[in-house]
Amino acid sequence: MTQPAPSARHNGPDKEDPTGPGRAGATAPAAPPPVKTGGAGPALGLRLDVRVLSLLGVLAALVLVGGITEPDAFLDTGNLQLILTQASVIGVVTVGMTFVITSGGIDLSVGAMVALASVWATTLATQEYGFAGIAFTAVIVGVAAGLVNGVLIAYGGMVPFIATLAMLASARGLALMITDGKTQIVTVDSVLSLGLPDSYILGVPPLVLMFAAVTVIGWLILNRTTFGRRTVAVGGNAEAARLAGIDVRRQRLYLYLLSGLCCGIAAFMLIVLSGSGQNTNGNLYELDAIAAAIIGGTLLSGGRGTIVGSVLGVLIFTTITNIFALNNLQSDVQQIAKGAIIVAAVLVQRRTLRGADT
Amino acid sequence: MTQPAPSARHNGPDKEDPTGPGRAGATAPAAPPPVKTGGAGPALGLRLDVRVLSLLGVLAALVLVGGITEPDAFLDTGNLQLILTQASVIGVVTVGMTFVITSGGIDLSVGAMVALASVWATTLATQEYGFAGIAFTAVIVGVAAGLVNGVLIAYGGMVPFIATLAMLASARGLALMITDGKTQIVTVDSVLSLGLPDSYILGVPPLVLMFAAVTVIGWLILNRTTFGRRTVAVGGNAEAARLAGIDVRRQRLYLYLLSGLCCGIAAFMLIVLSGSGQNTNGNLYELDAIAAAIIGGTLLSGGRGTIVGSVLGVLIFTTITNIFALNNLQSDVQQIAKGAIIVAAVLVQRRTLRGADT
Amino acid sequence: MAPEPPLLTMSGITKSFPGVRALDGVDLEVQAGEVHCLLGQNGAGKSTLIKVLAGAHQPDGGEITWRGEAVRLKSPIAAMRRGIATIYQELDLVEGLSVAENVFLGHEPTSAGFIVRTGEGRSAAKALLARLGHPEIDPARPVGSLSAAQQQIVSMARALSHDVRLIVMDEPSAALDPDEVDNLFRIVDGLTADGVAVVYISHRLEEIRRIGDRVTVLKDGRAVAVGLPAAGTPTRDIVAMMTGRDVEYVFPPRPEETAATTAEPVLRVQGLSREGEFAPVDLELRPGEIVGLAGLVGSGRSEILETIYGARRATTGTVTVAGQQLRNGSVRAAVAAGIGLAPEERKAQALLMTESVTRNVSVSSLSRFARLGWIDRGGERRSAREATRELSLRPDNPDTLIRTLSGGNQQKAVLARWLLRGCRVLLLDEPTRGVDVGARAELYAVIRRLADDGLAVLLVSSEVPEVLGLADRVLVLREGQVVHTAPAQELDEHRVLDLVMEGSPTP
Amino acid sequence: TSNEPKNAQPAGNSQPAADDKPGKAVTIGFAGPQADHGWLNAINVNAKSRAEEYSEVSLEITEGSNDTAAQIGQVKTLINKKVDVLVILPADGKALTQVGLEAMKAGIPVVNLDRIFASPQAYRCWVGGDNYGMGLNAGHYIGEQLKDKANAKVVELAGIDNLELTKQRSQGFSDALKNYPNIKLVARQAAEFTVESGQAKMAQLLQAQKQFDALWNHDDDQGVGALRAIQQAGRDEFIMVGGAGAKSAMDAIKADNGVLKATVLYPPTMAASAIDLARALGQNKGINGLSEMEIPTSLTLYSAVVTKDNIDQYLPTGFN
Ligand SMILES: Nc1ncnc2c1ncn2[C@@H]1O[C@H](COP(=O)(O)OP(=O)(O)OP(=O)(O)O)[C@@H](O)[C@H]1O
Ligand SMILES: Nc1ncnc2c1ncn2[C@@H]1O[C@H](COP(=O)(O)OP(=O)(O)OP(=O)(O)O)[C@@H](O)[C@H]1O
Ligand SMILES: [Mg+2]
Ligand SMILES: [Mg+2]
Repeated sequence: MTQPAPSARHNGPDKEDPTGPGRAGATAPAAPPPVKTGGAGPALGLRLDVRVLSLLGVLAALVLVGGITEPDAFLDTGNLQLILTQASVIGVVTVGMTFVITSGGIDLSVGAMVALASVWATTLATQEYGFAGIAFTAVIVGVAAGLVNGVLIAYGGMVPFIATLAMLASARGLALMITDGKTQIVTVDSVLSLGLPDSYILGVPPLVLMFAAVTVIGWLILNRTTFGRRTVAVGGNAEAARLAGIDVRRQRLYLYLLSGLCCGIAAFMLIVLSGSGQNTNGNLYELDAIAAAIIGGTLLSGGRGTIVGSVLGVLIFTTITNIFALNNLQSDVQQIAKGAIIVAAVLVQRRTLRGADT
Repeated sequence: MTQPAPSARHNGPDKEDPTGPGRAGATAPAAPPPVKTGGAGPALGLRLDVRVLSLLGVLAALVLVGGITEPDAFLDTGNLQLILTQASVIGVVTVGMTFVITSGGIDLSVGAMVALASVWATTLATQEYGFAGIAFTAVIVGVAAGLVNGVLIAYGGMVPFIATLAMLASARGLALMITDGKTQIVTVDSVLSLGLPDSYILGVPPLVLMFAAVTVIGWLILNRTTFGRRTVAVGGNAEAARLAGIDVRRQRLYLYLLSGLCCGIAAFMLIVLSGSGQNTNGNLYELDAIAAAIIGGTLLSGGRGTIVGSVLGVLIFTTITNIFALNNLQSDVQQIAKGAIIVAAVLVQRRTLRGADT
Repeated sequence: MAPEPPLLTMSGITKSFPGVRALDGVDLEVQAGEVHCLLGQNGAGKSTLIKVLAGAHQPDGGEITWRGEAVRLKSPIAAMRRGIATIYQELDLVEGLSVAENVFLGHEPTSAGFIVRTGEGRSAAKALLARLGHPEIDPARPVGSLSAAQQQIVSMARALSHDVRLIVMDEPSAALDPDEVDNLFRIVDGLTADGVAVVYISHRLEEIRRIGDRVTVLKDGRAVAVGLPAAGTPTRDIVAMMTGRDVEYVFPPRPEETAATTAEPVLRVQGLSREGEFAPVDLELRPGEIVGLAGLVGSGRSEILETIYGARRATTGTVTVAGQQLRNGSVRAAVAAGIGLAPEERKAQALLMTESVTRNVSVSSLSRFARLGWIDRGGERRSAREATRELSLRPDNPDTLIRTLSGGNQQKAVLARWLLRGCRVLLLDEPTRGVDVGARAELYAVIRRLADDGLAVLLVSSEVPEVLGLADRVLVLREGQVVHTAPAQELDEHRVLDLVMEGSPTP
Repeated sequence: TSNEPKNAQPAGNSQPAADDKPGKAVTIGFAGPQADHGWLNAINVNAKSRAEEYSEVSLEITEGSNDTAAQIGQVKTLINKKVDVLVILPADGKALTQVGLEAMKAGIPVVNLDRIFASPQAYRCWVGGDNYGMGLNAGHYIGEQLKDKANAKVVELAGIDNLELTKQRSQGFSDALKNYPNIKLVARQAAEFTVESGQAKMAQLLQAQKQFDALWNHDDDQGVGALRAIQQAGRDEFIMVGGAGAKSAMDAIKADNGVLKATVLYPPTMAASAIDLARALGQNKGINGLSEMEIPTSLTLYSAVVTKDNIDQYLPTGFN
């Protein structure tokens, strides 16, 4: 028997807000909310842990499957390095996306920005400036594209979905124009060597270290700084944030800029990883990043974001892909299974959270 | 001086739902919403007209551009038939999507459902049953996939974004499995001939007629039936709808089913158009359909939907593509321009609406 | 008294929204250390005026003088910097953030300008909450898990977290219990003693008497009276200024001989309970009878109503309407059996804000106007109009957008919804919250008339006089338990308050 | 070939297949998939530069698209524009059969490039590569290299599984390997013709297969990523055979300093040939070097295996 939603009530006096119930009504689910927030407050910390634990549980289940089906190939250092490396690029993008979603926005252009930054940074002209030239260009192009998104959304008043969709089209077009469809091979040794085992630090690939650094910094920003506080506030209740004196528009601008920055960093990492820049890079990153963030526990409607959850989400997806490949599953089966696993993971998670609640 | 945005407050219940269907916040614009609906009520009708007019204005501008740049090729019957035919398939999908978005949901799986339905309906086994077999299978497969979406979202409590993303992966995988990557040729003459000029009715291709029929029926359902009324109510304030005695979950189930139905019809139309079924069909239809609906004036956060607007949105996109093709623009330039045109169209529209508001 | 220069002068303030002239040349003058009350009907422009003062709205015209100096308040920050803090009518808290985070939102204590010092924020918030008499609120708790009253305290703590000279309070008492209101007034007294001025907005006129120094009355965006003495002006005059007419601020008479005493109960609730929310409740409602539920905020009254209605699933017990037992946890079963609910949160739980009055009224009876799903829009509009006319909803135009109506009229639309549906039992949760005096009197009359027409009404209200004045029978609730049942005539306010608070832990 | 322009040399054999004397003006409509890939870009370059060589030929190129419905629209646009001849490289051959038919019915001869239409009535002439043959040749080459090795293991990095051509290549490959019972195909993963996916999938394959003897990679573009993954894994115990014939791959074969030992051609010069054929059709001419009066209906290109031995012959055809 499904239980009707205990109509969680909004504890406020009469809302005479002329702009109406806005998006909240749209988000009220017909089904019972898995996390009730009524009752004891201090449980919040615990609840977040429960969510993280449930994600870790899903991950553990995957590791178990991997270990059983392919004990030799799955459970070794090389594969761990591989999974983490594969997770790095999309992981960095997801950290930026988590901020944007937490603020109640969305960024569909991340994949296109990665593509644009990666091809711009690998043109012959840029490569002349060596390592610094490539790294700098990738980051700057990402930031610039993010800035355009931010201005359109924060000051142009465009819906994030449409503004970043337009950026998706334009950035991919520009990337294609720059490369003419050709793969731009990197010839700068210092960049190339960063992706090779020689430069692993204590067995950890530099790309993984970069991912870790972005994660830690992202976590600190979201949880320990005014910027993070404001991001949550804007996503939770933009009007309240405005009345509290937060410059909501500027905050939004910064957030899309941050997402662009992450894409720039990810583009550089992808250049290192693949030794090249190509306009098809970052294909469908937008869906992957959003999915990882949501699975991780960030609310698509804004107001709650978790970097740890997002990173776990990315790791879950990467591990799934890894296990599929190790087991030599073909594309069709992989896709069908992926859909089924997503559904199963979410439903299991819902159950866990509900269980933890009582 | 720009006035700070009275950004939509959420005063809905269930803010804390971690998996609730709420992507809505994602769309809360930084600046005032394009249509302010505060103020006098009777103006509502007028304002909707203003929106439609502004879309017609954009379309007229495009026609002007097309007519000037390629007077011979653009302004002839063949081209008009072409534009409308091109708009038909994605148009039908967009009508279904409009319902889903109006209810505060989203359906990322439309393209994949079109692919799945189109390949299932064109297997050798199905083709043996001729026209009816193909048409029936396409529709049934679409409905079945929509049903799965609906159950997962309405009764499984999954976030629409994630549930339909999982369906996207699975349906594409299944389509690939069915075809083994091969394109399935249609050999049923009655189906093939429907796409040929011989069967045009008074110069109107049958596919365009089907599109028109779906549009009209969709408009009637949204604006004249209890089903449409409930869709808007669920999207506007799901909790209020529930407390008013609407079975919100069943409504959601029906809505995803409807979207699947539209995808099934679109799949059949695509089979007629291309004389084949292919697992790559419907690629990125989800983005196109959502973009057309939003440009048309349907609120991504739910509670307001317009079929006329959606159809105009589809026509705008199709006309842009047509003009690009007639002018021999290459992919790169075309994509860049498409992004720019979307931004320009939205900003112009916002200005028009704001002007009309005072 | 030597005429000190006023702390604040607002003169000739105008402000228009599309289609509405919310402020039409309003003057306001506030002295340091006074409690200045702002009165007016719903939609008179009170909130708009104070939003202008808070920097949240930019006025179209007029001047603001602050401590003798003409100022422009371009943003909420600009107002806060000058020492103007505001507690908004719509709680302006971010539910996902903790109490401390909300209190210091926008001016967090930081290291290096951007790293939040969480510990410092928490202890400072704790101190503020203690000063407000609520040391029990944990600064680390997410605000979304607090009760409405507690959230109000947090808003207050936020206002006090600034160095203030003027605090604006927009209907702070709407969500508070009588003893909470007493506490609020103690805080206000403390503030004014320190020379801080308070602008106080409320629809409860008795509160104005208790703490107000001077009164400004707004009507239709104009100040119709400025700086009247709060003590000396008769209530009748104030109400007349607000409404432009004489309103009998009294409860409609109870019928001499109610059918209630004789008729079969239409609603029978037996042993209904919800774990953690309320203990088993027994309750009978007869046609024509109004039963009141009195209790403190958080005593579980709304939960009882929503459980009867099927919006929450009961742990034990049954609900029977006219002899027919309802399916547990099904709103549709309740509606089908003839129960209607006017929920506590009108906007979040009842209204479709983007829709017209007609559509809001007809939403529960759609199938009545539909054949095979096809809506007879003419019939729908006519019937909706009939229902709203019966309740004299204004404006009398069924196409008006619901969001443009005043609170009282929105409430009438919700009642009209159930009137149209033709229900037998009406559950009313705080029907007059945020509703002005004039509309309140009308609502009372409407509710009584519905009962006289044979409806059974179950009424929840935090205002004890309202329960006593309107209900025939009163159930007193404490911590989820019915502790007393009596005819309304046998109770008075003190007795109810004693019952309600007896044995409850001192706040 | 006196009046052949000296500029804009396309890669490969620059010998026009058709009579090169200017004839009556011809407008050729060209519709191809989206050129977001090295090989497809080479197709466009070949078509364009060959058309530029003829003063009387003007080329109408529509924007490329990978979406069937969109590409149908583009071809219809060209039909509406009443071009003289159409060259169509469909994203999917079978799906565009209908428009091919429509064009032929409208009296516009169609040169079907590479991905073949379902009905011969839909084109006047087909020129294209041989995907099955490509897999077959790759398989035979690998088979010959490994035929003396017991229990040899082979790994396949396929292209986009969604495309029929991928299946054909895989089929040819496995058919060829059937001739060598000592060789076993131990793993196959599909990438997406992109460097990024080539790197990712190859890294997984290397992790899954700790030792193998040969790798066939369907596409040299994704091969850039595959080689990167091989480099990163520090593996070199196997030989690698590429596909399509990119310049970078040929350079590597010539240098012979890595695992890449051969690539199987799928020459983009076919686009230039298609332009020649279209021009000839538009001018009602035959083609040089054949005794036929008419243009043949079908021309299948040979998928040569390029190795260090014959690299100098093919190097000019390598595309970027
Ligand atoms: N942001 C806005 N956009 C459009 N109209 C508005 C806006 N804010 C207020 N109004 C309108 O301005 C008028 C004054 O509203 P205001 O909220 O100031 O009234 P109030 O006196 O506070 O009423 P209440 O007692 O119900 O709180 C109303 O007609 C209201 O609908
Ligand atoms: N959506 C919710 N989220 C968190 N806590 C809630 C929610 N709804 C109710 N509560 C808690 O449940 C308890 C009961 O509150 P509720 O307001 O329903 O009681 P009540 O007696 O109806 O009081 P009121 O006079 O405010 O209606 C309160 O402590 C409140 O904090
Ligand atoms: Mg107000
Ligand atoms: Mg209550």
